[in-house]
Amino acid sequence: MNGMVGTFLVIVRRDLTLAMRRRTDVLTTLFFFVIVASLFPLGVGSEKTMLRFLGPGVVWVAALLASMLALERLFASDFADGTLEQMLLTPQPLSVLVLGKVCAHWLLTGLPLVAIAPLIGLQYHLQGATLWVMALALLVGTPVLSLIGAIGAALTLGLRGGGILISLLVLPLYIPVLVYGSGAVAASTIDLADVQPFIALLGAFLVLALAFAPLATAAALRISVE
Amino acid sequence: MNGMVGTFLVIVRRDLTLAMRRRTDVLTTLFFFVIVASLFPLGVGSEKTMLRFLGPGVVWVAALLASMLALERLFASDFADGTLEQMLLTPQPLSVLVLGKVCAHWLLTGLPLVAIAPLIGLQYHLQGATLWVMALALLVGTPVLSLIGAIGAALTLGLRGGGILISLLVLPLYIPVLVYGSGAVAASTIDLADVQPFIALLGAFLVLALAFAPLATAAALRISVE
Amino acid sequence: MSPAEDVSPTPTAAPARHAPARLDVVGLEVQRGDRRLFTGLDFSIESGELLHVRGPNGSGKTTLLRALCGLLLPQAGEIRWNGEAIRRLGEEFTRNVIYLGHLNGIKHELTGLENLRVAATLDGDRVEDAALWQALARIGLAGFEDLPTLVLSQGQKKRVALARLMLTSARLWILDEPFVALDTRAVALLETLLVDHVARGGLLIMTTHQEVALTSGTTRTLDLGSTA
Amino acid sequence: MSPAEDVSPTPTAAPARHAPARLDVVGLEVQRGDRRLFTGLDFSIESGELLHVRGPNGSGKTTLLRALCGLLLPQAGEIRWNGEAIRRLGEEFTRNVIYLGHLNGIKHELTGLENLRVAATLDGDRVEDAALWQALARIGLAGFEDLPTLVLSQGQKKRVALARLMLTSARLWILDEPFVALDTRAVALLETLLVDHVARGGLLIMTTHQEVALTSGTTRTLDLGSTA
Amino acid sequence: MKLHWFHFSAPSTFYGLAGRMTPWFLGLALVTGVIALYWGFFETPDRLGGSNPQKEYYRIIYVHVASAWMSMWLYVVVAGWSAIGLVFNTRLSYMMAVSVAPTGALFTFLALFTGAFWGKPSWGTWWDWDPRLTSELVLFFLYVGYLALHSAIDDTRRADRAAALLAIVGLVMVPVIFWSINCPDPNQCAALHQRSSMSDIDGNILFGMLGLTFAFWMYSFATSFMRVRSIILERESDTGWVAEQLQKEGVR
Amino acid sequence: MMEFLAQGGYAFYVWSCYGMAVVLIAAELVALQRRRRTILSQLGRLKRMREAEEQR
Ligand code: HEM
Ligand SMILES: Nc1ncnc2c1ncn2[C@@H]1O[C@H](COP(=O)(O)OP(=O)(O)OP(=O)(O)O)[C@@H](O)[C@H]1O
Ligand SMILES: Nc1ncnc2c1ncn2[C@@H]1O[C@H](COP(=O)(O)OP(=O)(O)OP(=O)(O)O)[C@@H](O)[C@H]1O
Ligand SMILES: [Mg+2]
Ligand SMILES: [Mg+2]
Repeated sequence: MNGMVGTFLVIVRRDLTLAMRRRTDVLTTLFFFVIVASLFPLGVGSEKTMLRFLGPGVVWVAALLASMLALERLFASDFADGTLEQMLLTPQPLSVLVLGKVCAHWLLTGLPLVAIAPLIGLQYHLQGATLWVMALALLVGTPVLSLIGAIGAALTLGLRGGGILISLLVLPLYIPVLVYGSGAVAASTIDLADVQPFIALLGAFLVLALAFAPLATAAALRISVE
Repeated sequence: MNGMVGTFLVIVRRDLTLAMRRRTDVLTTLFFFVIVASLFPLGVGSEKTMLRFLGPGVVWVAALLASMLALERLFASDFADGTLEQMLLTPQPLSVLVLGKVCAHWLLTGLPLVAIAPLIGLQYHLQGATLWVMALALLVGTPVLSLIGAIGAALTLGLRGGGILISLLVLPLYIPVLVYGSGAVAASTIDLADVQPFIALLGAFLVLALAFAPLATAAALRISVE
Repeated sequence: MSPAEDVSPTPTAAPARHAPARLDVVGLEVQRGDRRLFTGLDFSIESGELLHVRGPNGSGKTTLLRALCGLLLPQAGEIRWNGEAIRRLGEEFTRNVIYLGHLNGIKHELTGLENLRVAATLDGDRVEDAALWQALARIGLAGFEDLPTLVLSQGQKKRVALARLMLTSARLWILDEPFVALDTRAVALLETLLVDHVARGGLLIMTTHQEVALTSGTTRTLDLGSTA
Repeated sequence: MSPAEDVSPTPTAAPARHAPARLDVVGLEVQRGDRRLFTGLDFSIESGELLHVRGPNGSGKTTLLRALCGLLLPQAGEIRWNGEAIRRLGEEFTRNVIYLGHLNGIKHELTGLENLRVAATLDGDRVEDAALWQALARIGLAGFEDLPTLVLSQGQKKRVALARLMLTSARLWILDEPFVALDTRAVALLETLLVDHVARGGLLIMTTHQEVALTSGTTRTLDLGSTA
Repeated sequence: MKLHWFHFSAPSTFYGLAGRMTPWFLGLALVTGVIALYWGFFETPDRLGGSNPQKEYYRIIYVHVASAWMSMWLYVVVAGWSAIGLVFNTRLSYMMAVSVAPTGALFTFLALFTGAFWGKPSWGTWWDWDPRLTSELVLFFLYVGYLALHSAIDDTRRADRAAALLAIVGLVMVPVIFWSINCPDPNQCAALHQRSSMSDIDGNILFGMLGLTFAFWMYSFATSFMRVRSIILERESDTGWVAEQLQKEGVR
Repeated sequence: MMEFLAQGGYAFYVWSCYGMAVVLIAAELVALQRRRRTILSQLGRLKRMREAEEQR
């Protein structure tokens, strides 16, 4: 057991180090999120009520896309340079390694989104509590995105055009998170009391994802590395 | 001169063959476009007037993202397997090779978007002329996206996380196309006569891009390959 | 101030003899794409033996090796470690294996030292820094230990990968063309490592197009049918 | 119905003698990362000569070769083709060069035949299909011509890349470890190709860790300082 | 019994079996289809009153509902075969999964198309983000993802197993996805949107719907068998029995 | 009869649905036939190649 935790930490530290060597990776995801979210006012014009109405949906869609694009890199480089096949050959349970990688990945790509989201919200004239609800919803929701996306990333390993193929596989699976995530924010604009069940649902998703996604991902990896 | 046209055609044919070996690549871009466009109603709800207002913006943003993501694959595989450095060593002018690749790339990713866009328009309750204006705007606009994007693709060659890094470099450059492209559609909902100048501007962008983008891309490639 | 100076000429890897073990392959059939590479392949190898898998390009050497360490699921047949199917053993088996293939399995952003540390930790091997430095020094990377491996040359990268051999306590080594891209000095060093491993009662399965003559242990050869 | 059958043992590439040419390197300095690999490097090679660049791993062989064919801009010094700086010659120079590096430069989705055709066309070489089939057959890929190269093994892929040597009319061949991953038969064939090229008055610059003994033309060697 | 199963799970034997069954299924599909449509067009009123009045265009319902239902059922079938494949590592199961999927995608598209063409006259719009429609659209995406993944991988074995895993993950997620679409606001999920009000549908219409659904089902058997036969040939091309088979079929 | 075809003025909607159904089904069947024919011809070619090998 302790061994497992140890392995988990080794992987997390390793991936964080790697990311620090290339800080851009972290920033790019963040900026992508910001840019995409900022494109819409350019596309649809900047009418206040309209934007306020769009806000939650746009932010969530942007988050979906950002975390999905980042996912493409979750295993890609490990696969290309052969470190992944080495991981398959270590005496450690693969799903733990996977969990470690996903965790590191979320810390690097998901967390920053949560932090910056309120600023985006301001762009859409959301105010007060709504902003915090949005941050909270993202905090619970984005890990689910990473966990589910990992499966897609593992399946599309090393395929040409993996990036966009992942989105094809994964985006439909993201829908529940999108619906309840943006739903929560939308609800909060009307009555804060209504928000709670949305968050609860997202929480339930997170627990389930934590339980099953790593196993599925591990299986997918074994298939893909062959 | 004839030699140049010959080279151009060789490259185009080569890349089309490559794509045909993997028809999915074409479809994925297309469906990415469709899926992204379909996500928004799930996020913002399905109120008719709202959607009709959102339509042009969403379609264009989706097109931006789709063509940008596809770009990541423009040079990546050629770089990875060394065919790119071989191209640098052929007696052919590099910018012609580049133009060939971009052209093939647009035929495979841009054109399908133009074709499907009207259907998306229907989902957003756009009617009649508006749909055609949208298709036309995309027809003129998407090649510009490919040409500009190629520069970004060349610059980010072989960098981990290229995909999302490209978007950083390129999306800001896409903004004018986005503005006038969605502007054209929005205008057409009010008065068809107003559309013409938008299209004209997009056309001007296209001409400029055709003239300069390949040169810039070629230069970028020489730097990246070293 | 790397401890690279005090390099002992004697092998640094734990010189303890390996517990005896055997690997049996029965009726192995592997298919790649739609080509059956081999069917009904039987052989076995035990402690202190070297199996040299030979064959022209495309005869299936790499494929076989990947199947042997469990990366690739064979169509039919079984691979047994001490009589137990490796599928069933799972981590119990991989604990005993070290595989170095066409890919080096090192991260370009990490230094040689960090690469080695992570790899060894995951393998569950001893990882005092001294040991790491020493291993890298012996393999001839003294001075390169803390450069990101990105900037190393083809052969230097290969060396970083090979350094693991000096730390692992795995009994079964599976090496796919380990000599590729190495200069003569590195080749010589690697040969001593292999000899030593076999001498200590390890199992060694390797492919190479060079001629190998390991002075100790019994050397068996397995010839895979030509295709090209 | 491939014309692969009627393979003549004689080389199929245009057997015409090459026009004389010379490559001069003056005061070349190349820096990688922050390491100066070599400074003030001078040498020249002319028709009918083979330059064997030797050196331990990491001594800068690949780097030098890439600089020579213009892929990499040197910090200082100049490379002259028949007295003209290659920078200024541009396509005029690349027309005369064929470079095969650590990467094979073939597309996995295309068949060996298609790969060869595209490459030759871009090089501006003769491309009757017969010639292509014949080249592939000679290099020992008969029967694999129209498989996607993805499914070929390490060595088979390498062979596809090498097949270009039989079609090109380039005078300057720059080969980085061409023998890697080839089985003995392929190695022998490649050697005859190289001998033949030099004999026809071509220039050949190559690196390899194996020993090369080409029976014709003058063989010079350039030793790059050890680093490891 | 068990033996019997493994006998037929061998591609070589199944190839023949599938070949013999195909015409029967095709015939059955044709007959039931014709009967169902005749009934649906001539034994039913031209206009519907009642809870939701409809004009002649309600006759789209036969093809519409039949295809919608098949689209969903076939996805379950694909996932089922995939699961069997992953568990027992039987090549045939993967082949079946792969050969059912395209037909499923076809029906999904048909459901969307007919739905749209029904929506126009009855709702006055080609498309509405009605939950049922959206669900169908998502299902279409799931099919496309499955097919895209499978065809993006060249090594058939990896393709089979990867796609299989995806299909299963998809099947697990489908209820959640559809639920979230049907009930975007957990505070008021009691009132689900327009359920298919099968109850108040005229029996003859129901007969037509069910008849055509059955026809489509038989059709999907036939097509998947035809497809699996080609796949078997492609993959077993280098085996002896294929050679004999070719002799039998007199291939030159 | 005409009146049947007219479907009370909704002919376009009704028949384009059934039309699409027919088209799709026909297309699939044709595609399947073609796929089978191509694989068979390929196998035939392979067979002949092998026989040619055995001649020599
Ligand atoms: C593009 C997708 C779809 C569209 C545009 C669409 C549209 C329609 C329309 C306009 C009706 C007429 C009945 C009414 O107005 O209430 C209808 C009925 C019906 N649809 Fe759909 N539909 C679609 C997808 C589906 C799906 C996925 C199902 C799943 C089974 C489905 C099942 C039914 C059923 C059972 C009816 C019978 C009439 C009723 O019970 O209300 N449809 N649909
Ligand atoms: N992913 C794949 N899909 C289909 N076929 C493959 C795949 N990988 C390898 N093959 C086939 O398997 C055969 C054996 O490949 P393998 O790499 O094992 O050969 P090898 O003995 O290692 O050759 P080399 O000495 O060149 O490394 C090759 O001829 C190739 O055609
Ligand atoms: N991209 C790079 N950035 C920084 N330094 C580099 C880079 N590539 C190579 N180097 C350095 O240049 C040196 C020479 O590399 P090069 O690949 O030319 O060696 P080599 O002679 O080809 O070795 P080998 O025989 O292993 O191929 C290496 O020691 C490495 O440290
Ligand atoms: Mg190999
Ligand atoms: Mg080198």
